[in-house]
Amino acid sequence: MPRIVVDVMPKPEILDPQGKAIVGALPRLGFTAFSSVRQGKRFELTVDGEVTEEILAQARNAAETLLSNPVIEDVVNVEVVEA
Amino acid sequence: MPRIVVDVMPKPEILDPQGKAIVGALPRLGFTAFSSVRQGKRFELTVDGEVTEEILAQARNAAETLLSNPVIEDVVNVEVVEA
Amino acid sequence: MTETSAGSITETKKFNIDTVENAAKTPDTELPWAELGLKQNEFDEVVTVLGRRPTGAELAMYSVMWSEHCSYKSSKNHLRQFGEKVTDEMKKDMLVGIGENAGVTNLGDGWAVTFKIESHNSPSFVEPYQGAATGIGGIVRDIISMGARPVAVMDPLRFGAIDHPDTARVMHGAVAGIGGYGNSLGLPNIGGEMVFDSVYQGNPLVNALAVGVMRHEDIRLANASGKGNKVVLFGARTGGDGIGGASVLASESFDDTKPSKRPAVQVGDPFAEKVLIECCLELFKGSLVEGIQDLGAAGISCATSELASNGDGGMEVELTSVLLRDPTLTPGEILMSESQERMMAVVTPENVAAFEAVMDKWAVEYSWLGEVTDTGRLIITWEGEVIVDVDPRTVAHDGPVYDRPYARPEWQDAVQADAFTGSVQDAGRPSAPADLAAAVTELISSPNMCSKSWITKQYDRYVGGNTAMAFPDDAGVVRVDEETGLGVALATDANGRYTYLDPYHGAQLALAEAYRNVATSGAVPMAVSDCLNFGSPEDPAVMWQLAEAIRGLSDACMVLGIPVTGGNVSLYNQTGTTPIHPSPVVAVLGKLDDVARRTPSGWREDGQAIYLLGTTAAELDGSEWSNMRGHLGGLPPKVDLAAERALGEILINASRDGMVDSAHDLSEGGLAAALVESALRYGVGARIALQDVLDRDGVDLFTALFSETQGRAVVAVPRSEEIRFTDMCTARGFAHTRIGVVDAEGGTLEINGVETLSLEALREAHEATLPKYFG
Amino acid sequence: MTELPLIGEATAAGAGAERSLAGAKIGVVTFPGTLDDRDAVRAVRLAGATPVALWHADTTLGDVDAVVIPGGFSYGDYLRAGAIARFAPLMSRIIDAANSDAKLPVLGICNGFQILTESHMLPGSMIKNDQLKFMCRDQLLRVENNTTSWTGDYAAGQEITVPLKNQDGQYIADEKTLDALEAEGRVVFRYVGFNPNGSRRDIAGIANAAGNVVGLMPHPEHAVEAGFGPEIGSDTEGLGFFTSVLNKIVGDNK
Ligand SMILES: Nc1ncnc2c1ncn2[C@@H]1O[C@H](COP(=O)(O)OP(=O)(O)O)[C@@H](O)[C@H]1O
Ligand SMILES: [Mg+2]
Repeated sequence: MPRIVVDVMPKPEILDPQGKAIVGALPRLGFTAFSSVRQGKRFELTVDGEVTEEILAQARNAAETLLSNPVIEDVVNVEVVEA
Repeated sequence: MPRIVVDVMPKPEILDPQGKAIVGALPRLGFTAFSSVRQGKRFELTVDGEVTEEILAQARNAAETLLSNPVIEDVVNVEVVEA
Repeated sequence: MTETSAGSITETKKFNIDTVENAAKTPDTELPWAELGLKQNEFDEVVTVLGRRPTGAELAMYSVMWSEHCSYKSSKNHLRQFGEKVTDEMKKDMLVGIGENAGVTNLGDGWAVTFKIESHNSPSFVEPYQGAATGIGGIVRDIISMGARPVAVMDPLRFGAIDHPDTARVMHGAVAGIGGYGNSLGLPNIGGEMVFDSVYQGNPLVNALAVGVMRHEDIRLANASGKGNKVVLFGARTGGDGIGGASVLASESFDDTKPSKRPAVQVGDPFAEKVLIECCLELFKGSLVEGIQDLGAAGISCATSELASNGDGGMEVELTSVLLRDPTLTPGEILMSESQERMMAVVTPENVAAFEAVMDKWAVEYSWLGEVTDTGRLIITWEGEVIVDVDPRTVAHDGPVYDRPYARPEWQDAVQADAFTGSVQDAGRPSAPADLAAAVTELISSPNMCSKSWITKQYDRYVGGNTAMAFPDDAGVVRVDEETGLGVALATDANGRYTYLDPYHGAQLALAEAYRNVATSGAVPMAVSDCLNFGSPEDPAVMWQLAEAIRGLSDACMVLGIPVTGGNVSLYNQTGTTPIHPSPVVAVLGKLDDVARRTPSGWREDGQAIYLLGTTAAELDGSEWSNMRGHLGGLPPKVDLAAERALGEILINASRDGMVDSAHDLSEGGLAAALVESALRYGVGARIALQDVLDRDGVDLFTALFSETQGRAVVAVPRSEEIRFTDMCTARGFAHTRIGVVDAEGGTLEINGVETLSLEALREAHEATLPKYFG
Repeated sequence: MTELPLIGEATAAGAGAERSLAGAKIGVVTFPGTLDDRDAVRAVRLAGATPVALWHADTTLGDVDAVVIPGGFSYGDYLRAGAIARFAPLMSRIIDAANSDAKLPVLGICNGFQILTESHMLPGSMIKNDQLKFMCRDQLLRVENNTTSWTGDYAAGQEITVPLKNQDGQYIADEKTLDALEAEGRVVFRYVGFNPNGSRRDIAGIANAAGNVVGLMPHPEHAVEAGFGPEIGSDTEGLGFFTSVLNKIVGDNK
């Protein structure tokens, strides 16, 4: 079944405490290559049947209204993935 | 600066309480096209300079050890994104 | 130095730096003072004070520090009364009074307690979770900066109508935010308030209180003394938080690139704050800081100018040393930023290494900004060039003060003349037993009187192991000393409807209730903190409400003999031209020599005698009953502070001498609410007969149950103590009536003249309301 | 006069404690973000043992006879509860000592339990409570196994009330693991009457095969002192965890 992936990230100017905690932990484990980390969310919406334009529009709309908080987050990606 | 994106999703057989709550809320907002939703995490790791094979290997390694818990989660994607 | 973020920010930035030298040479440069919120007269004052035009950075500092929020320019003239109407007796236990980050009260045995209440109203409307979370974060930093270990928080809340579509958003977010932040700090939540009223629809009130304890020798003040001592900024990095409007600092814009976006809201990092708490306590323990100040509103502007002006009067700071989260910040923006989880301290050169060791242990980032001087000037440089050169007092203390016009609004008379009794809404007042039973059930399931456990179960009440009482008792009680059982009790109260009907007495009623709540727990009231939530001070009617409330509160504090030790004013709480009800939230702190003696609010022992203390008048105006019927008019219940004091003494003595096993004061919802709450507390009912009360006070059963006459409480007295207890009341001339007995068997609340109420049904009704609306 | 102890600063055993018991040293670990370490220290002290503060960055365990990993939000719980704490230097020592022949008793409470699962010392994992909210309540538990290092003072099947407070408390594991846990008697505590977070098979706590490592979501250290514990039932029913391990230590040393 096809899925629509929605990626949501904290806005760049907004503090991301989670990313901050991770970037602090990485070097302690020997992962020294990364200068910053930000943690966002990935949603996978399953569609029964074909992904029409209308359904994709629904997904975009849901991404902006329910799946993200526009005050602090950006929807960075909405795309269809075949299973 | 280039970033490495790491996507982590709850294992398919694991109940996802957040996804469940979302799939319950969607139809109330008129989004009726989706039969299930799962919520995972998206990490963006920033690299100062070029993403070498070694750095990508570090990212894969970090994804498996720190960024995900293999008991409940799968790393579904590790890829380089140019800014 | 610990680098938790490797972001390289060392690259020299190319701003059009507006130096003091440049300002002197270019007196006619246009400055965006109006966009920054200054009035013409205020800007002129800045120019007079400096003897030249301000630099961009100076303008940033003055504009934030002279804002209503930081300068109290509209309320200062009235707030003075809190400092003036105090007796020596009231000052006896006050170790630190108004003017510092929070007041400090002596508890004896070398212990001291500090507490303060603050608002985070408008951020909590924009983004409820983060707004409420950072509200907790901010008030906790005030407590740390006094040298105390924070030990508990409270959260008085006021939201719009319970059934309005937007209320759920605010409710879910704010409660989760308070819990998310407070729980992560390991601070038990020991109380608060929840009121729904459509006047708060566009302007919810999210107030937060924190309390901390310390040994006397650990008290720290916000001052920078000792020439040559080092100034350090530590905690989170500085980002563009809270400076939305500051991008108008055109004179500072980038040469080459545009500044990145500034955050619309601040995001809290409770983990960073928890680490900051432990790290500060370790600094205090090692006596490693001379002075310390939290960073809240007005950020570095506030911290540097307050530290400097409270100390030897001088400081020099290099602003490029500030660690940044966003490298595009201009100097003015850095000065104004309200990024959370930061502190500033003054450290002697000898202690620098030890200070750094504590920072490294807790992996807290820090940077040395400069040092204390004796020049009386606050000098801030950017790569060595002077961009600020001011007398810090002019920034921190000598802001504008306004005597804003105020006047009793014309509508006040009409509102006060519109009594509930006999009004349209009063039609069909219940009197039959079945109707009275239904009325009681309706009352205790109404939005304001229903159980708040939907909220409180999202808060950790156990962490720390010192919580002796919390929800749903009248006051929160925390143990301070494990060996002696010494502890403190706290309650916060406000009644916007009473205050709307009569601001002077309404504010006094808030104090009286908080005082009564604390005494009911068995604690001796000692100190007051207040958060004055009002509309726009530029509206003479609102200004009158504010002036009257402050006058009422300060007068009442004199009579009750407890001083105001600190607080906060939140103005402009209105939607369009419609202000919220005036809402002075009053917190009272009391002391218990041994928290084992605290009095809970519920019945437990079968056969104990139940007494009603105080007399009942027909006072339904502004009551929950009239509110349920959609009426607001008339005059609030009478204030009798002497009676409150007498009642308090009875409750405190009774607790100390073991004469009562439970006590619950009467407030919103009157006797009906108090009886149901006393029964539901432990699921133990009672048989009640009110005939003696009706005969003595000349009221009917409905009035006896629903009137909100003040100065009353219900207590349960063990049989063996009855004579001693009634003798005490008689000796003090305080009205007391035996109204029934505790019934641990029946599972019901029986009130003569009211159809029997099953506790199960009452609980169901009481607890169903919030889940019904909020899931 | 008592000084306000810093987090993790352990005070010596109460004066009334028996000498042999007070000789037992129980370590209490503090990570950045740990919250209930002072409570755990108090519980150890009230049980009669000597609490020893352990710091996450320490590289030795000293001579402690048992270790408690208390609750809180280590590293803010930002990535996953316990995910970052598990990599602390001290955790490697704890893992080694627990798996050594000496079988050091280790108790993980709430965040401590999450750290134990993230470290794979205990199977399964915790996800968000099914109602997605932080929940604080007095919780009834059944002690299913009283043969572990931490439950010897309870009767098998005994029901106790201790506070529960968490956001990520839903215990999950695959069916095979759950069946194995049941078969081996390693389900140590089960929720009774009400499952507060949706945990599989009402599991509140589990043990490793040897029974020296125990983890649970509810908080026994908040039920050790009259007047400060749960309101329903007795308020000191958590003290048994700490007296159990003490008796075990003293018994082993005889
Ligand atoms: N309503 C009030 N009642 C008494 N004191 C007040 C009130 N409002 C403000 N204060 C006092 O004025 C001082 C400055 O207040 P504020 O700016 O809120 O402190 P901070 O800068 O620590 O946030 C504090 O000592 C505070 O306690
Ligand atoms: Mg302050």
